[in-house]
Amino acid sequence: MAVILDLVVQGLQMLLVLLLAPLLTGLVRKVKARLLLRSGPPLIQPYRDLARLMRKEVVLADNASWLFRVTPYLIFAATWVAASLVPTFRTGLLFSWSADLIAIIALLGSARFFLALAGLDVGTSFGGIGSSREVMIASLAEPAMIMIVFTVALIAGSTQLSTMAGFLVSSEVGLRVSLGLALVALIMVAIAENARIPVDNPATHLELTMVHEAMVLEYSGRHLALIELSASLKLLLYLSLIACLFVPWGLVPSGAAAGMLVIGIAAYIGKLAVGGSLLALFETSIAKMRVFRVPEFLGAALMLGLLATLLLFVSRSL
Amino acid sequence: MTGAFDPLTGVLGVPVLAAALLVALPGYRLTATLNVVATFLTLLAAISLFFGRPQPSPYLLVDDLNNVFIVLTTFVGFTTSVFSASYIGHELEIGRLTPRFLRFYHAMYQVLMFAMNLALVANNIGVMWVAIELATLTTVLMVGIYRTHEALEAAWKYFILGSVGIALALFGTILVYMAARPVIGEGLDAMTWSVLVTRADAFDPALLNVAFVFLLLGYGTKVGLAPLHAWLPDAHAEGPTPISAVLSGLLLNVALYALLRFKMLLAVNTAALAPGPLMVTMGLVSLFAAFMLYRRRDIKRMFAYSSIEHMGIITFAFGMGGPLANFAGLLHMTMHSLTKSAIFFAVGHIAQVKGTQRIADMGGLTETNPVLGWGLVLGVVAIAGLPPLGIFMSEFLVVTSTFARAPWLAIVLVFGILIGVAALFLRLNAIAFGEPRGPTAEAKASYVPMFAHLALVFVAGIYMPPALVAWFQNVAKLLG
Amino acid sequence: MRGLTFDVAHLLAGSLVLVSFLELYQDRLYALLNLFALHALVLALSVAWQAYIQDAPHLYVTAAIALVFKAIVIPVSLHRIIVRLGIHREIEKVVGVGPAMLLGMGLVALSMVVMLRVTAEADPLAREDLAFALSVVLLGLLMMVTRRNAVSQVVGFMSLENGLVLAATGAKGMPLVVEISVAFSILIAFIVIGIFLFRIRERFDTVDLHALDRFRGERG
Amino acid sequence: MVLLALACAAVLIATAALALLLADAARARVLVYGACLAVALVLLLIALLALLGVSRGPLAATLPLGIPWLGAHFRLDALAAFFLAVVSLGAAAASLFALGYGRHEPAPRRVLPFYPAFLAGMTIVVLADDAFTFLVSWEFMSLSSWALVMAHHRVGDNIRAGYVYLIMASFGTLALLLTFGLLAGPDGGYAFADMRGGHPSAALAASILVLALIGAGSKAGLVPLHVWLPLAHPAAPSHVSALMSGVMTKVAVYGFVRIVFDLLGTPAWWWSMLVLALGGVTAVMGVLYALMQHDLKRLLAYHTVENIGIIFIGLGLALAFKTHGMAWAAALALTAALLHVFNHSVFKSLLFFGAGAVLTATGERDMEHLGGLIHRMPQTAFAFLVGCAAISALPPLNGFVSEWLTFQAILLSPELPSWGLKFLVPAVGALLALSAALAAACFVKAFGVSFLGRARTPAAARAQETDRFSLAAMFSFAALCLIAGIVPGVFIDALAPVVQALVGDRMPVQSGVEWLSIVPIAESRSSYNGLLVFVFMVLSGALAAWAIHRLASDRLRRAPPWDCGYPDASPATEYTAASFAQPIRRVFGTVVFHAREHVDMPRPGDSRPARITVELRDLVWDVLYAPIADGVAYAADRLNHLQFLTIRQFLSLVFAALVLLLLVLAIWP
Repeated sequence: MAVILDLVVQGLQMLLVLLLAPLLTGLVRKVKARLLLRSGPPLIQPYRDLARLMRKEVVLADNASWLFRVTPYLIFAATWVAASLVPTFRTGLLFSWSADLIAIIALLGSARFFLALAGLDVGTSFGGIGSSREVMIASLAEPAMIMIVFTVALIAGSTQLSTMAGFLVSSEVGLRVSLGLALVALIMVAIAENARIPVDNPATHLELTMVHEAMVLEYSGRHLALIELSASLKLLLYLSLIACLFVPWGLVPSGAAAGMLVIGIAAYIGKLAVGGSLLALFETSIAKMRVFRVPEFLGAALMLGLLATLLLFVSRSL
Repeated sequence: MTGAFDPLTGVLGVPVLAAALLVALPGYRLTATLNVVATFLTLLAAISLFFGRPQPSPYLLVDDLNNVFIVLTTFVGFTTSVFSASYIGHELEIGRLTPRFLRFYHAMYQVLMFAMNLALVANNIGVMWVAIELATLTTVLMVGIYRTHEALEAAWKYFILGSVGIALALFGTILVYMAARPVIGEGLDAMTWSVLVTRADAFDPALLNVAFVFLLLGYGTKVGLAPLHAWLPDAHAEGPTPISAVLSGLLLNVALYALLRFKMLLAVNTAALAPGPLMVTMGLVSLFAAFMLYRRRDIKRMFAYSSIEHMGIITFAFGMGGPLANFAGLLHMTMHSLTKSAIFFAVGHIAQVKGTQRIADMGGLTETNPVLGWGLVLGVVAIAGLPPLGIFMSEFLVVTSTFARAPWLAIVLVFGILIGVAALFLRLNAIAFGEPRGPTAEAKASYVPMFAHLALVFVAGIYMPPALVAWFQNVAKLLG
Repeated sequence: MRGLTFDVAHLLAGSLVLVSFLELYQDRLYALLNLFALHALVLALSVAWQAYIQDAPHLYVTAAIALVFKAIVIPVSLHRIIVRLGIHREIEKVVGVGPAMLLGMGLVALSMVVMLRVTAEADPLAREDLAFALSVVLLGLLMMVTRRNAVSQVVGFMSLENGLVLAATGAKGMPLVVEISVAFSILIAFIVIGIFLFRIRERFDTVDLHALDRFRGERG
Repeated sequence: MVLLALACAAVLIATAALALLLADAARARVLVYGACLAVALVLLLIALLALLGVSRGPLAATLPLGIPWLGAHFRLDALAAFFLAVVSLGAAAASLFALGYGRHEPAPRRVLPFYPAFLAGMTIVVLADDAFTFLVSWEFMSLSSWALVMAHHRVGDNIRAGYVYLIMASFGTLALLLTFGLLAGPDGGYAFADMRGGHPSAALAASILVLALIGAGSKAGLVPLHVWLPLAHPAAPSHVSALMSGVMTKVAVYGFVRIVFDLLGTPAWWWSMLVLALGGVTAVMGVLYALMQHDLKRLLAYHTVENIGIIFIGLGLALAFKTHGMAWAAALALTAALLHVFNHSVFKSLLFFGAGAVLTATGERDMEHLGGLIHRMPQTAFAFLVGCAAISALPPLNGFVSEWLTFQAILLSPELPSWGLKFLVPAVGALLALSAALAAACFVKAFGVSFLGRARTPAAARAQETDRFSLAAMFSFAALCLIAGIVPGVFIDALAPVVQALVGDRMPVQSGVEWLSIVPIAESRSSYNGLLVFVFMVLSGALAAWAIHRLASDRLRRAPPWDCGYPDASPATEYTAASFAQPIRRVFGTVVFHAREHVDMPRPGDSRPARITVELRDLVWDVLYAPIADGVAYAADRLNHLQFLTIRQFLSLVFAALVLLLLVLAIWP
């Protein structure tokens, strides 16, 4: 019985993230538009776009290889699996132990790996620009992320997201400098990873500034739809990661009554809404930086993460 | 006595007879064959020593120490004569040697064999001294045999330095006698090994010290220890290659053997100064002949310097003393003479194929003459002390046993070895690999001697016959 | 008697050292050769004396060799060479007389120190003899080192060898002394012949060893 | 058992001798490599049996060889068995690959005899149980691989590669010689059994550890002793490169583990910091070097350096935990290191096979001349891709597992009492993460530039798929990458006896855990399940594909690439390896390599092409090796004058020596 419930919950979560992701993207766009005093597209616009793209035929470059066609599905699968393993509204998901936080990050890493390859596949110069910049960003973002994981994991004594959330929600944590540092670092990394301003501009097609968009330049139709969807999933994932690590309140502990789940879901959606709006606010209030400023930005994140960890080691020993 | 008298007469008599014959007989083929046969007979006689040793007579002695060296000497002498047969043939063709000199050459070769064997079996320090002087003079004549300016110069240099060495060694010998006389009494006994060793503990230590200093320098000149080595490279480079092989492979050993004999005396006499430090110092100094390898342009001269380096290692080992190091030293002597002579065989053929000794004019040998080239590579690998060949075992024992006792010495030693290895392979790459240079005619020669030596070295690196081990360990004890 | 024998032996040995010093000082070839002849003469005397006091007749042979071969044959032939090579001028030295002398003094002192460490029960005669012999050897070597000219180097070598013979004969009852002295005479003969050879085949215009060292392998 | 293994080695040597005789014969290739394959498989079986502890017969033997009074000792304990398994697995695959690859060998005489000898050397090293046998086989291994490096001695600067390799190898061997000298003591207890008995003092243990680090590290390629590796590994024929990179470096690791964890007692804790720091530096430096390379095989060689760094990080952690008596944590770290040893041997061999296939198909090692190979050689491309993903530590492949375990071990380090480690370990963790991310970047470059895009040269355009033997070798290892990635528990349990023997504890048994997931310490702390992740990804990907193709469209049209509207047919406009690495070079290279870019931009109207040249400097070489070389050269020049003195000057040398010695006597007490 319990197993059945767990299965249901796990399924629910997978469905939930999949459905919420485009909405979040839509929300961010809407809020940005409003902040710029435009009416902006409706919230469900992303769904429409996806549907349209799905129905369109794929226009494939002549020399695109099988890798180019497989990649969208790979990326989608990896991102979706990752997203569905992050506790969103309930800890202790059935399969949460099949991959801890490090593994989740690695999953996103493999998604990026293949996307970067796809960018090189057609052999156009823009694809090259995109992937080379992407890997440069990733080469700094990933260590920063690992450092953040260290910090939180050392506090929670685990890299298991459910355990972490469970520990962090408990009162014994208290306020810690390293947690603050980790939060700032995590936000910076999240911005970089999701190709948001100031690191990258999801809306632009101005060649010299774009990173992510340049990689997927050659994609069209359902492939493009999958990539867009995975991008929204990734954004969602990072928001819910921040939520479950730093604002874990409202997370329903495992084995709670089914009724509680509604509250949990509501709380989760609320967090997403707030997070999305904050992101929009941030994006409208800052200008995009040059590509070669990005390393400094991420280097700062890395340093913050390392600092947080070291502080932790020291405070642990005192 | 009489029953066991035969082997020694063989070892000493055959060369004398052969020399007499060779002076008389004309004709290249005949003399060369006779030379081979004579050395072979000597070898047989020497081998028979393994089975029956004669009682020590006042003049002659065979014991664990020299038994091995006698066989080694006669063996290398035999293989070298085989090599020399083909080598000299080529020299005749290109007219570097006239038949007259050839006759002289073969006779001298036998005299040299006789002298070295005599030096080894002598039970009397005076006789030993005479024998070594004789060996020196013969080699001087053979080094100069090409009559070129360089050859004569090398011979002259060898001659002068050698004579001084001989003089010093003689003084040392006299001093030993002086030290022995009060104990043993006047006369022959005071110069006889088997007696000296037993009574050496009562000798006057101060006299022994002075004696050892002179002997170290005197015979050390023959060994080629730096800074007494000057004659060695040129003598190797300018003489006929068989002589270079015999010099490096045997004569250096014989001189060192003499040195060891005297070291035994000091080892017995506790009051005398420990010869160790002196030998260790000279060994290390010679070891850095390795630096001289880098700038060599002449292939034979290069390997001559490598001989100096190895003599340094051996002297170092004996200087360190102790069962392990002494064993290693003895092993290293044997292995080095086999390997180095093999290398000189290869070098001789190479020089004949390429028509020069300049390293710059050789190259890609493993392409053009695979057998010769790989033979040289194997030889250099062996001489560089890389396993699984024999020299590695001795170097292993020396370094490990030293490092536990005197770390810094061992580290210096290791660096010396490394520098030598680096230099050797720097040159080897130029000779054996890369684009072929120079004439590439196939050498018409028998590679049997070379590969016979290398095979022995290879086997010894993996398996050593217990009898040999027993002898070496026995001697190692005596050496203290 | 004992005292007398000792004194005479001592005198002769000492005078040998003295002659070596004279050689070291002398830098004219002719004079040098004459000095060497004297050196050999003194040696012969001292050997003969040893033969007498040790009543070892075979030593007379050695003395005879020294007298005939070293004191007469060699100097004469070297004279010939010098004449033929036309090098009877001054012989340039590496170090001046003064320093050479000082060095020689130092060497004699050194050999004394070394030898007197020998415990006394080795009979004093032998000790003294050895000390002198050692200094003669060292002086001879010093001479070889400080002269450039082949002939004077040969002289140096021969006086070195005289020192050896002195030591050998001083060693009471040492066997093979004769043989050894013979062997050495052969050695010297070789050297002299060598000089002859180099002269005869017109390869070196002078016996100055610089000429021999023109190549020294691999130069150029 | 061990005798059987030795017999196999003997067979290998016999094969070498045979190959010497008939290397020119037509079938020699098949004969030699076939024999090697068979023997390697037998060895693998032996190793596995011994490792799983179900072996028959004695596990130790002594032959009357080597040092006479000592004999040659051999022993097949768990550690030896594990490394023997690694060696023989790599050997088997390489031989299989070579069955096809060897056909393109221009000089079989220079390869066939040495290849089996090389295998025999590595086999005997792991079996050896006394110092002499160990060193002999160790150097024999180096020597035979040197001969293989010199196989194509007329190509490029292979001679220099071989030279540097040999010198560094001798250097390492001499360092190990000193190590054993210390371990054995003055009376020469050369058998490992005797060494285990002795308990060296702290200072002695420290120097032993440092010497072992130098000796084994120089063979494994630890920075700064790595210089020979990227020269020598690419120079050899590709199947040998695979062995050298994938297996021989592991033998070096074996040497280090054997000496430090087995023979040496427990050194003072701070020496683990040295190992850790070196490991971290090596990992990052290695991958940065690799990113700057355009030569495919050299890039792979530099990645070996990186992975060696990762392994030594694990070993350093294990040492740190062990010295603090935290056996359970040490077990985790050591398991991680050993698992990475296995994983790296698998995917690095796979990658070198791929590089070899490309080399034979196109004759090119320079990535700038490749491109588009995925169309011409799809199977090779696929296998190579798997290898790239595995070495980039992407789940669900095997590379990720070992790095994940290492991270878990790092997360245990706050328990360490000593301060130095508290500060060092997180930094090392950051370095590890950095190297992992950079590795991914580097292999995007490697695969993307050489296999994707459009062919940059006719050679690349004409490439043909490689032969079936090579493909078999590659695909079997690709499969192994996946299996080791999704069921790591099996491998961890197999390693348990080794770890137990070395640090006295083991990781929890994994076979019991449900769903085949791995739990290093406790379920609540961390767990990973490659199988489930794999299944999930396959399912969701398939689901998406099915749903879209069913419910939406599956139409597809080929067209020229869009490329923002101005497509250019010329492959010259493709991103090159250099341009791909440029951002990272700007970020790291300016510091690490003093990277300088010189742009030569012609004036307007000038038809001359613009040029950008990048100048990199290898600081390790400049700082460490160049001075030594100069010093030796200087000394050689100075001393060389001794050759040219006059006879009189030589005489004065003798004279001086004599006087000196007499003076010594005079002042002798």
